[in-house]
Amino acid sequence: MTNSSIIGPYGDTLGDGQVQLSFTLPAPHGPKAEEAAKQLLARMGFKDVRVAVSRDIGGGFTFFVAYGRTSQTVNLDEVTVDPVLELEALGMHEVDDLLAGEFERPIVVVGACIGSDAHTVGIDAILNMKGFAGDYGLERYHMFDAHNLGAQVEPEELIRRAVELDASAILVSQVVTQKDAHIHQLARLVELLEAEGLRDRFLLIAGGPYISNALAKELGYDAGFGRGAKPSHVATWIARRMIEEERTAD
Amino acid sequence: MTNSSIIGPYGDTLGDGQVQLSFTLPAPHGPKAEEAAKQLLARMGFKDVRVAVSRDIGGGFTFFVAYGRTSQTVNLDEVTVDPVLELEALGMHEVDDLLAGEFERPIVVVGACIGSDAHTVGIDAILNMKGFAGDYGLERYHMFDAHNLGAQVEPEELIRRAVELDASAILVSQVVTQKDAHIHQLARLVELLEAEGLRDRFLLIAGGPYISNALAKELGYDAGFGRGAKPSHVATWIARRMIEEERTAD
Amino acid sequence: MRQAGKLGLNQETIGRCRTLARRVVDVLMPDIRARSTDSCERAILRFWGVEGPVAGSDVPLVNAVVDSLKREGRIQGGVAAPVAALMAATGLEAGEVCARLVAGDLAWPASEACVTHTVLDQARRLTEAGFERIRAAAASRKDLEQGREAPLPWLYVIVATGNIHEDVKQALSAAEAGADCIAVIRSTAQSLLDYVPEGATTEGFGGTYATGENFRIMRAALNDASQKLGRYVRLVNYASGLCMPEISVLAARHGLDMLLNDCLYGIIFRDIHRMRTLVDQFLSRAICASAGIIINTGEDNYLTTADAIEAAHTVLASQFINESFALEAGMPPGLMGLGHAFEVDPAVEDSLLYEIATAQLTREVFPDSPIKFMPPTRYKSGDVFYSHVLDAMFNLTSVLTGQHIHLCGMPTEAIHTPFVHDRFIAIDSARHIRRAARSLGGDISFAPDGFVAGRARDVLQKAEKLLDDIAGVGLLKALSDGVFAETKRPPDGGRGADGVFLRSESYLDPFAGRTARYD
Amino acid sequence: MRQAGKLGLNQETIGRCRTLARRVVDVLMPDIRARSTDSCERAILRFWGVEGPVAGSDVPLVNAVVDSLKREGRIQGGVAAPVAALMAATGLEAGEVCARLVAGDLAWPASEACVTHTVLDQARRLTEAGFERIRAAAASRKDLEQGREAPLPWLYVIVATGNIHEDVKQALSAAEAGADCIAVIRSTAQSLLDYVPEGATTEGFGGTYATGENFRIMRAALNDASQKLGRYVRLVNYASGLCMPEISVLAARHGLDMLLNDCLYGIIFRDIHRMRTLVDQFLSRAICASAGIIINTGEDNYLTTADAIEAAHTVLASQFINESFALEAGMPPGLMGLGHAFEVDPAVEDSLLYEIATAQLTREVFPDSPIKFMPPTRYKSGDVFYSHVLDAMFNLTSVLTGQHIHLCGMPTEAIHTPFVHDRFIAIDSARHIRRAARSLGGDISFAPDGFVAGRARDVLQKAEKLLDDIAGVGLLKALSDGVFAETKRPPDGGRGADGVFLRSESYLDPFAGRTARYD
Ligand code: B12
Ligand code: B12
Ligand SMILES: Cc1ncc(COP(=O)(O)O)c(C=O)c1O
Ligand SMILES: Cc1ncc(COP(=O)(O)O)c(C=O)c1O
Repeated sequence: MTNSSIIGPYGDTLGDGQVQLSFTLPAPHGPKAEEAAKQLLARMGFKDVRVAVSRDIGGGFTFFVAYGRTSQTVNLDEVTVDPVLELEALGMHEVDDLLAGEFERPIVVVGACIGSDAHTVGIDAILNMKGFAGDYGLERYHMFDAHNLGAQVEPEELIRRAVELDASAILVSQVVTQKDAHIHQLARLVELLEAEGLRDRFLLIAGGPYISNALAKELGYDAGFGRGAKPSHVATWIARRMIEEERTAD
Repeated sequence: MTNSSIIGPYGDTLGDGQVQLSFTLPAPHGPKAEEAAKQLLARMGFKDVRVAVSRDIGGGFTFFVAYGRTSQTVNLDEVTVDPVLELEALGMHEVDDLLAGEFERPIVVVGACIGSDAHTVGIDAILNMKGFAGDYGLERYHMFDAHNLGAQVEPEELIRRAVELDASAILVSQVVTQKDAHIHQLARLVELLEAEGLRDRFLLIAGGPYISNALAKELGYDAGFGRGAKPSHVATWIARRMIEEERTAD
Repeated sequence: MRQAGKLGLNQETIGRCRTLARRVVDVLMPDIRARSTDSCERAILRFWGVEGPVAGSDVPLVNAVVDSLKREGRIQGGVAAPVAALMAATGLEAGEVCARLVAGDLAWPASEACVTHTVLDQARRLTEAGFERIRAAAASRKDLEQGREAPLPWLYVIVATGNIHEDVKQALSAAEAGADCIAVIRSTAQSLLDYVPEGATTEGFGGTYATGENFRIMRAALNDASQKLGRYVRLVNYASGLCMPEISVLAARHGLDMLLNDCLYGIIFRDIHRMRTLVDQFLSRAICASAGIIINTGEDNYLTTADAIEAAHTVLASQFINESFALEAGMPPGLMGLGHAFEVDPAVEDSLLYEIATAQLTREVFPDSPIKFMPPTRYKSGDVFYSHVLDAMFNLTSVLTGQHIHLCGMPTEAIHTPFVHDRFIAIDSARHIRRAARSLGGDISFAPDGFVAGRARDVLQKAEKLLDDIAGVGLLKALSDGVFAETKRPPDGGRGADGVFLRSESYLDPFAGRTARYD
Repeated sequence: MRQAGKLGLNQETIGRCRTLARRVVDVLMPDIRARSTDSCERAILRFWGVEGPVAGSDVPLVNAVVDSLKREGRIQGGVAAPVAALMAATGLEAGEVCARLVAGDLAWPASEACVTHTVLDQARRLTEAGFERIRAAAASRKDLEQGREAPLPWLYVIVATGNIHEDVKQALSAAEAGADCIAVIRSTAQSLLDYVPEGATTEGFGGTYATGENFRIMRAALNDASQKLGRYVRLVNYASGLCMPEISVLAARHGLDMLLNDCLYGIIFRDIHRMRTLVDQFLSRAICASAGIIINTGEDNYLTTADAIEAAHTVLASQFINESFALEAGMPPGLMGLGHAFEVDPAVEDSLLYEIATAQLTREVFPDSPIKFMPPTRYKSGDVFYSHVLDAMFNLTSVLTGQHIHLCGMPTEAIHTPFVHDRFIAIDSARHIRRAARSLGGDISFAPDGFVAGRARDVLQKAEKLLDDIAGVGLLKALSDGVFAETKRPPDGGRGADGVFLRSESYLDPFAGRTARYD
């Protein structure tokens, strides 16, 4: 490595590319499985492969812990960060002031865990008074009127309530990702909104530990917030976007 | 996967290719480092990359735990196991009988940890009475006359003793592998033996947790034994090889 | 499992808690006994041997039959009497009667035809046969366990691939690795389905559907494993949600050993109608009691939303209530896997002492119950190394305090449902610590005025106070005030409300006289 | 660090062990005092300020000077007198005198010229100045620590990249992550070098060379870190092998806080000549004592080859001997980091109780010493998850029993010298457990006739017996019988034998009268 912005994994010497891996092969424990693991690691592109252990985990499976060197690198200077992540969060009062300067009534937002998902802690963290990690939730903002519908709300029901409350933004949480459950359920909401011609009426925001802005956009949302998201961050994003839209509408 | 002998990593569904990784990047903790980690994982060929955590480990480094899917597979039917590993170990008495049938005197073997290495437990496990994991060491065999020179023996000294004792086999242990210490020291012994024209006089065997038969052969040894090697296994190999050589010599 | 008290607990306080919990339950029992639910009715049919879907559809036959009776407006009389009457009249099997009813080949008999001695006899015989089937399944489980008893604490792991066939592979790996109990986690939202799906299923999310066939497949696999390993491996599922009694029947029939089953969980966590859950839990537990199925209560879940230090007493109070409801349904303490959890924020100084205190407290307050101890979940991190150590502290606490059912925490708890090696890593660690600390609990005592003993006393006192409050206002009011899990459930509403009904005077209860409070 | 006894140990047995250990040491002291070694002589020169290599070479000046005197056949008189004489005669600095001696620009003075009052005065002044430098370094360490005291147990990690510049990066990461002590592990076989390499080094195997310059570089980095973090970070190296006294001098000068230093380790593990080690350790400890450097003894190593259950008493016996030798060199108990380890085979039932017993025993037998507790190494596996849990049990034992210097075990112990995140993972876990179990030790007691107390008594009794045996036959005979680490060291032979010599009558000991047994 000549340029210090070009980086790769670091074990104990710059440029050593050391990576730890673990995985299971559906093969009975023994020298053959171990050899297979080594070949597999080589095919994944690792050099100086060391299988630190292979363990018989029963059921005809073998578990491996291995180390290898990768020669892959990234140029930090060329890495661009998602704009949502780069957005600097304002404080609660600042957001309120910003919105109060532009709107007469509080912004109505409706949130829920949709479909089969019952993990409300995340959406509660964003919407409820108490908030998350010392950062107050949207309910506490003067300029938000937040409605949290809770767990396992059907998309139809969520849309019905959003229309009824004349909401500006819909916030949905999806935590379970197994077999892409989140993708299915998030996509379904967009389809329904589009089918009813309501998609443009709302800012549509997704959140959850494995939601990224990129994924959310791909699915037709306006934004996505992931692991560790803070209410003030979400509030800032909504405020900025609402004001922007208000102004372009003018 | 159509053929069940073609296997890849298994998380919870056949063919899912799930692998756990962890590594450190020399980049300060933050969204940029996390994005760099994702890109790096993608370059390593992983799909559906999930960075489960990124942690600030101080000193300007960030540690990642990540999951991804590999599409690499191996065909178990095509995996061949190292012949040394496949060799079936005989019991102590069988080895003794085998050797007694062919040779009049016990086979003299000399062992040591060479160079800077002071990890004697491995070579002791192979040579000393007590042995390893219930498998007796070569000292206990009637048909071996085993000399264990211990730790940090200079290669010159080892060769001198091997000649003096008229040994048939030299066994060397190398445990420390950092900065390829083992490679340097193992190579040096071969060079010295060759320089003195003595290489063909001995069976030359290397051992240690990161020694494989393949590596040992590459370095000019006759065989290599790795992690978990048992004395009876080594004894069987030596016996078979001695007899083979004896017979071809005839 | 009984240990000499190490906390110097006041036995009178414990006694008062029991009395208060009984008062809470006693007040509700008349309302519960006066009612039945759709699922109870379907459970009766299942108990009598009705199974499978309506021909050519996915709808379970029992649902179709009960719905048909509801359409007739006659559900208040219960399904037992008319079906028994038809059987007596036609000489057909229960299943066949139901199939014909649904197909329209048979009509519901007149009300009068349902209150004859013949009908009563028929019902009695069917119920007896149902008990016989359950007892047979229980006996064969006992036989298999004989000489293959697992050590304590039982190591319990979940499989959750969504596909019963993958689940089997993972279960076998786990059993070989040392798991003593395998729980097949259900697909998200199965608890909100008002029917039990049919057949072998491969399409769940975050879990696999609980179906009779899936139960059978997994039990067969574990029977083989138990034999092969010389260690009896228990099978666990969920009698929770809208079909508690039905799942209990299916589980009893297929030789399951444990069921997650709580008197309040559905209300608090799934917004199920309160009376629906209370009536359902009663029948489901009566069935579990006769099948020797251990129930696992869900108080651990409180601490995934409420703070484990602040709310520890709510767990204990709820355990007393769960205990009392279970006794009411005829369940002996030996079948009550009362749940609690290791969920104190590890950022708190002395978090381990808090955990030891409540674990030891639970152990001492319910000395005859197979306590179920749940691992940390909410403070797990994506850093699998960190999470694995948190589980190690849990493992140690469990062994130290003599827990019985030990749910192994997963290093990947904060990431995904377990991969096959996550489970192995977890079991490996639990076994390691079970072996390493085997006699530690017996070797140490806690300072009488120390942290652990003081904390335990404090939690017990607070629980008594809470039970006193609940007994004062009544459980239903307490639930609408949000005493548990910081969740408020208003008096009306909730899912499955339309599936609860008052029994009419002619209601035939085939279990009448078969359940009595356990004392 | 003093705790009330929890094991009910017999204080008289402990007292007898001390008496026996003192007897073992007393017998050897006349032989030790009658001798010096090449390294002691070089250490004197270093103490007087001689440093650096011979111009245009890698050879340390002090080696060249001592070798020159040996070639003259005058080493028995010691290097102090002739060098002081030349200084007095020429008015040059010690370093300059040495450089010229080696260059051949100065000749060794006649023996008579070495026993004058001027020479004695010169030597006294040089020694005084040497102590001054050491005291200044110690004082500035104390200043830096003031208000930045690290919590107990101190978390101690190794860095071992082989390259001092990489080591610095890793050390800074570790310090930020919470390490309280950073040990720079030495390259394999440095202990067998009969000189201390010079300069900053980047080419070690499994460790980095201990050199004055490397010490300086790392101490400077840690000083910055201590300031930045508000927590004093200690620096550790090794005064072990063939250059114990010299490294002690370098360490004292460069403000190191701890040194691995053992009275027997070199003999047992490096096959170093017995008298060489015994003489060297004495001077090295005298220097450490005046510099306030904590030593770490190496009994933990015994258990990497001998069985931790069978051989626990050998560790304790050896600690008494190390203690006695250290007292002899003027070292207070507060500087004695007596070593022990967590090495019981985890396959053994109740392995954790064995560990707790010996850890608590060590703590109680040496209440005023900063006990150094070493993590599991030999039963580590390539399965980093398994190994990480083994370390968690170690971490818990350490906190529970009030250890002082806590060497963090690495999940990758069985694989490689630590990667930067291995160290992080280890520190993270140790901090987690230190916080979680903070008050556990104070809250529990052990059953007087239980496993832990019984095991501790047993080990103590066996140690007394062993000390009695050693006192009977003498330490040197005992070593050749292989009492420690199952390693036999024959009476003669061993490395560095030609570097020990009897002091002649005219030997000038610049430290004479400056060391006295600590009582
Ligand atoms: C608490 C919990 C529960 C509780 C939920 C209680 C409740 N009222 O929410 C209970 C016990 C009921 C539960 C049950 C189940 N759970 Co659960 N549960 C968890 C647990 C321990 C913590 C989740 C949590 O509260 N995190 C804290 C919050 C604050 O974080 P968060 O959700 O990521 O939210 C943040 C961001 O993502 C973001 N965010 C989230 N949503 C939104 C929405 C918007 C609009 C925005 C802007 C931002 C945003 O902001 C939040 C603050 O930063 C996790 C494991 C873990 N430690 O992560 C498993 C976990 C999430 N559960 C899991 C599963 C599978 C289940 C079950 C399906 C298991 C079963 N089959 O029975 C059930 C059923 C639940 C269902 N139907 O959905 C899995 C999911 C696996 C996967 N990746 O698919 C996990 C990861 C555990 C595991 N490893 O198996 N669970
Ligand atoms: C015990 C031990 C020590 C003891 C050694 C005591 C002794 N008399 O041997 C002591 C405490 C002295 C020690 C010191 C050091 N050690 Co050390 N030590 C270990 C430890 C804990 C166990 C090694 C062991 O005994 N294994 C058991 C034996 C039976 O296994 P084995 O060696 O693999 O042998 C088997 C096979 O490999 C094979 N085999 C081995 N040799 C041979 C030879 C032949 C001919 C054949 C056929 C087969 C064979 O058969 C054996 C039986 O199956 C390991 C960590 C670990 N848990 O693995 C670290 C470890 C090996 N040590 C290490 C290091 C760096 C050191 C030091 C250099 C540290 C330092 N700078 O101070 C020092 C210096 C030692 C030196 N100069 O070599 C590193 C090596 C890192 C690397 N991969 O490069 C390890 C991995 C620890 C670590 N993670 O940092 N160590
Ligand atoms: C009693 C009980 N029932 C059910 C569940 C599972 O939730 P679900 O309602 O999604 O089946 C739990 C959670 O662990 C539980 O404790
Ligand atoms: C006292 C002591 N010295 C030295 C060492 C290190 O060995 P080496 O002799 O290779 O420096 C150790 C090992 O941990 C030790 O305990």
